[in-house]
Amino acid sequence: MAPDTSEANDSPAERLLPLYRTMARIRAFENAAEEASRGSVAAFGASSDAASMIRGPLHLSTGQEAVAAGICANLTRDDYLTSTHRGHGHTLAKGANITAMMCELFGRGAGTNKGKGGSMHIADFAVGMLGANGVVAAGIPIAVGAAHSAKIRGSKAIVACFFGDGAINRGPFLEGLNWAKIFELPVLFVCEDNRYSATTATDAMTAGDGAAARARGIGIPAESVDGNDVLAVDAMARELVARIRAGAGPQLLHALTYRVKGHVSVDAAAYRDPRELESALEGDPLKLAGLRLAALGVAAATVAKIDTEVRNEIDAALAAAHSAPATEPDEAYADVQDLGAGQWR
Amino acid sequence: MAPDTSEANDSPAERLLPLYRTMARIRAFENAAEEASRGSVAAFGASSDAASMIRGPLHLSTGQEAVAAGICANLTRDDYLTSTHRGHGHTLAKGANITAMMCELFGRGAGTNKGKGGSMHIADFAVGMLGANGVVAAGIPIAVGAAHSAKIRGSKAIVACFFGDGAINRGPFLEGLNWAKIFELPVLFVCEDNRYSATTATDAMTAGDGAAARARGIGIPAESVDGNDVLAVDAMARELVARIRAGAGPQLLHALTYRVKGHVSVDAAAYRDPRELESALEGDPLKLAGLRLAALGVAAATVAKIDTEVRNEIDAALAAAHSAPATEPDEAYADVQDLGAGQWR
Amino acid sequence: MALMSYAQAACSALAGAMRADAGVVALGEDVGNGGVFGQYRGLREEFGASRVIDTPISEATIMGAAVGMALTGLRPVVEMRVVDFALCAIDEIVNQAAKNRYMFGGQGRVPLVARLPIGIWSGSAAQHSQSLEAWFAHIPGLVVVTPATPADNYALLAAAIECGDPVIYMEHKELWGLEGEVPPEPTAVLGKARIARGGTDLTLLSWSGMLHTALAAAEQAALQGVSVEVIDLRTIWPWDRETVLESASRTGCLLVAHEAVQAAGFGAEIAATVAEALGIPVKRVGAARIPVGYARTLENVARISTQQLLQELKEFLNNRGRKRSMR
Amino acid sequence: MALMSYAQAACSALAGAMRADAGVVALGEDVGNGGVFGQYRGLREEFGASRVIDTPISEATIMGAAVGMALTGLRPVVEMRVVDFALCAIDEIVNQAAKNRYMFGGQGRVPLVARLPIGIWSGSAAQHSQSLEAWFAHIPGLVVVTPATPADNYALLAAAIECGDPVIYMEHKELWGLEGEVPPEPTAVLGKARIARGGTDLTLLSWSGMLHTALAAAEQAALQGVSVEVIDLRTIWPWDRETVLESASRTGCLLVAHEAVQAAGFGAEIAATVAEALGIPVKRVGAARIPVGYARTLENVARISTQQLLQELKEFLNNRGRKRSMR
Ligand SMILES: Cc1ncc(C[n+]2csc(CCOP(=O)(O)OP(=O)(O)O)c2C)c(N)n1
Ligand SMILES: Cc1ncc(C[n+]2csc(CCOP(=O)(O)OP(=O)(O)O)c2C)c(N)n1
Ligand SMILES: [Mg+2]
Ligand SMILES: [Mg+2]
Repeated sequence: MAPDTSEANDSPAERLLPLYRTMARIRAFENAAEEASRGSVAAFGASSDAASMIRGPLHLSTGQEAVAAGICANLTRDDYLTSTHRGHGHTLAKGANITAMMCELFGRGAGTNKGKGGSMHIADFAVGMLGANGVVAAGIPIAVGAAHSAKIRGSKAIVACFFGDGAINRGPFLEGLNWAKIFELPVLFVCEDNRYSATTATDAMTAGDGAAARARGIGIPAESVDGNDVLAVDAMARELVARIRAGAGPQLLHALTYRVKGHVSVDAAAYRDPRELESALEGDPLKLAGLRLAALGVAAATVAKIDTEVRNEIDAALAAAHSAPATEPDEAYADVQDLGAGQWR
Repeated sequence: MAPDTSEANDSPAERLLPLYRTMARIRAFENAAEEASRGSVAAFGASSDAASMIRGPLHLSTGQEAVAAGICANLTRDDYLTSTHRGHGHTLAKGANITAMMCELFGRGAGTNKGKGGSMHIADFAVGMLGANGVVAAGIPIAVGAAHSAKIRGSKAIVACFFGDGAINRGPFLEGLNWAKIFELPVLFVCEDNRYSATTATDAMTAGDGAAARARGIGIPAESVDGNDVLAVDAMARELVARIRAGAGPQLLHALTYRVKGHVSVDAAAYRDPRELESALEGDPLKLAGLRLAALGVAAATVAKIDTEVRNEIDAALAAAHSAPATEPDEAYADVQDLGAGQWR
Repeated sequence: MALMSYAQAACSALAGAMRADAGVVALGEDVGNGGVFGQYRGLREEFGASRVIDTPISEATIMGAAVGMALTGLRPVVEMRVVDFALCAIDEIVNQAAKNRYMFGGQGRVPLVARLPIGIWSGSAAQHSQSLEAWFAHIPGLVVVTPATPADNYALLAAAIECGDPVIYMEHKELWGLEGEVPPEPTAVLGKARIARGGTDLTLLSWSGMLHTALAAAEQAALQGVSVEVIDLRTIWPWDRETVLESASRTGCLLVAHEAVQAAGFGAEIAATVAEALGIPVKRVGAARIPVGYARTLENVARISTQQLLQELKEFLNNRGRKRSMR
Repeated sequence: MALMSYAQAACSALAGAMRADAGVVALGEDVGNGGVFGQYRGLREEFGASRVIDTPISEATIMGAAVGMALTGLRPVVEMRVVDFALCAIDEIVNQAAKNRYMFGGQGRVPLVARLPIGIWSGSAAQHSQSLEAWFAHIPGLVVVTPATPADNYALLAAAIECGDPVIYMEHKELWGLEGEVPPEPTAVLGKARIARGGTDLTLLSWSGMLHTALAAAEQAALQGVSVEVIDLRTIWPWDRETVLESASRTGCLLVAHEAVQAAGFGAEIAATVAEALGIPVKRVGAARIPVGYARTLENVARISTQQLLQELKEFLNNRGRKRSMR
């Protein structure tokens, strides 16, 4: 599915419907992946289960869908995107194939990465999605390089660079922003602030006023937005992307949202107050978007139809992933390098 | 020589005289080291000369003396200091022995580091000087750790952390400042801005308004000062150190100065406009301090006496370094590690 | 004697050190909540947040700050979660921690322990599955330790904290849940290997997770009439040459097996040393020089199984003495 | 045929690549002013600041940005000045550049060349004197190259830029001024060693700066009636086993000499491989596992001199065949 191409002057309902669909697809994907990942990894007190279809740490973006949807609705297929360990939503919103993505999580040859990367490294270069990353903040320099390359090559592509609230305490955040600004590169930095870094509330680990204040300290214009309000994210992204395309250089968006699930799917997040989650769920982006659609007079049946289509889509993806063959063992030796291929020991 | 212990309510002349002496000692040390380092390293178009007494890259702080002198006048011997590759001035100002320092540069067993470190790693732990560092910005996390340690141990020591204008573009600058602030550590960050990073004018490589703006973006109070005006540096340092000792947490001082010499002693700095240097020399900190002393009515003979004492001191240090024996080759195997000592291959 | 998991054994050693010495502190991401593998469980409750220090995601500064702490009177234990993330702190480990004492002429000491777990972590793919012990063995100034059992994790972590040198302490990412008896008196010291199983036909040397594969292969070899001596190296640097050379000269041949990529792995150092010293047949079994893939099928190719190890062992034994032909 | 310095040869190769392909760019600190060793001299003047890119002191982002550039159609040549500073960019080299192609299932390629000069740089002490080629040989996905002469620096840098894999290109910190004839047609290819001097009694394998010491030792050995074959390995990974095994099986013994610390150095890999494959006597000569000190006296202890190499070589030759005793 290609990224949304609705026009800026669409009516709010026309704008919101495809955003709602993108979010619903992400939510459905995350829920299905969560289900298939029980026992995926020994951590957070959970033990691993050899029967788990999805293996290893699975970072869900449940509850954060509005950020991915709102940003990517303003990108073209040629634009680039770099992501984090929590990258399913970004990948889907950028237009990757949902079945290939599920196959990747299942370790199938038909996966986006031929089963070589799994959730933490999911990528679809064909739609400009340059990869999730297992190292916090590591996508930032890569994004900056892609933007630098676009500028050198005279391409019109811009880069959306997603990272978490925890990532702004790693060095590459400073280095990457400084670099983007001195070379006036076309990058939209998106700090997807879900308030947690693994088991730790990020606030206590972050000095000053956070991502936007830091960006301004480096000379980069920055805005903040309610990251659960998809129309707000969309509008802000539209504005910032327009500035970037007009040559104004890098911009940063701080989107405040909430990590509904644990750090990884097997993490029960026992370290946080359940009431915090409860109140956060009241601001669930899909719920908010549903209410907004109703308020805008969109028929319930229209929304229900989207929900059904999405359910069918995810069921088909799951079925395909279940029946797809596992990656061939020989693939272990492919895509490593050309020179020296064969000299494996 | 112990750090200056003059009182804050000394008269300006009483305050300035020891600062002048500190600066004069640094200048004399740098000039002597420069002289002894001809042909020290093959770089910047120069070739190396086996006869050079001082070997390898020698980074001179000539013209930047006011920063080291003004800051260290406000530290006690128990306070810590971390430095950069350009660390002679900081080391002297913190109270290290000038002869041991010169011996270090000459590769003598009597050197501060037994000849193991040379200029780039000069250190005197006995006076709290925790080391120059060959890696840009690497002193920042170490400084922060020393401050964290002081806090945990209930020590009253504070840490002065020096770094260059180029260092604020490396990740540890962000990480270290953030860390210092969230733990409210007693660190004075000093950005010694000499406008160059090796052959590159730093300005073009630095987005935004520089060190102070970045610090503020991380929630750290920051001040700027004319780094060639030693009384101004001293006054500002007194203020910031007082804040830190009072528990106000980390502070940053941006001190603007100028790198009078090339990046290393063999670098003729052909990449910069000679007129820039010429005009910078008008603001030479020693010259300014001399004028100020005269204006304050200090007798020329008083200043001349300091100059003579300093000259004698450096002559003695040079003579001692020349005649001191080279580090024993066996020292190559000492101070490496305890466990595994002897298992050298 | 208590039954403990590998993670509990580490907790217990660290708690003991913290009780004995107020200068021992732990710092790193998520240590306050017990560590994501439970390897710090209960410590904040006992020692407080000022000694069990939650940090920002700032690996370079976690390591660098630990150097500053160690220089000024503390004994930090540094949490890096997995060795793969420590790649964000390599300058601080290699240029700062390892060289500090030497380059400053012995003025300071850096008594820190950096926990950098190695190994394939099931389903975690290329960026979370590395075994880089050979890297740190190559760096003067560092001690490198790879405990394979709960008892060793207890004894060796305690010893590492006491050691006074900077120690790269490499637990295995998949052993956290392994249970075993842990005697109250430490049964391992740094730098000393352990003959984990006696044997006469061949010396099989290993460490960390691979030790368990080696023991399983030896078990099966015994059923087939081959007597394999298994050595757990325990400490990668300084490694226990005496024990290894004695065993190898007794059995007459040495096989080194490790989970790390074989090419330029630490097995090369051992095999080369033994070949130099004894001139006996040597052989290594390590991972192919490929990244670890996500799919189970790919991950399995990157692992050394018991069957594979047994197979290599047999071939080696059969060919020994007939190695002068060119391959 | 032109007489060029090692630095000029590199400049010339890079200029040629930049002329041939607009996608080739160079980035790093001080490249605009020609590089502090003159290894980029004249390039900004010819190709402009948008292709000869001065960067902030941001090693992590220099490498990371190069990965992003390489993924999106450029062929970046990355300046790191010395391998020691590249320790600030290890995540980007190891977790990002090396693994990208594999972990994303072959969707992208990372055709970049990272220049990480190795070796002792006179008087520069512990933090500027490391030889870490073994580290990168251990990492799947990387090619590792160590040119020893101007001709090779010309040919191999050009080949590295063309290669398409991420290449760790390790010039030697003290060879910049070395002059030599550089034929216009490249005389070296990646992955192929060179027999730098023929001989019959012993194979002496080396690379980078140590090659010149090896040649000098062979020269002196010849005067004493010993015929030493000297091989320049040139490429550390993939290394040319055929040439090495052929030579070693012909001479009957192999001595590997390198400037890097011997413990876990790449010599271990070669010695282990040769011992495994041929069972002939092997020996390594590498630096002691100590940091490089500043004083000349200390630095000299960390270097392998011609005399020392010659001495080791003789002892090895004399003892060969009598290696079965325990040391
Ligand atoms: C450099 C590095 N350090 C630590 C980790 C372990 N880790 C994985 S995700 C995570 C938390 C990241 O927090 P944030 O950036 O806010 O992203 P979120 O998980 O909230 O999406 C941590 C510490 C890592 N992957 N990389
Ligand atoms: C991490 C790292 N990168 C590069 C270098 C090489 N280098 C040494 S000094 C220097 C310039 C530093 O500039 P600045 O921080 O302003 O200090 P200054 O030399 O002006 O005192 C550079 C690039 C280094 N030592 N460390
Ligand atoms: Mg977060
Ligand atoms: Mg500067």
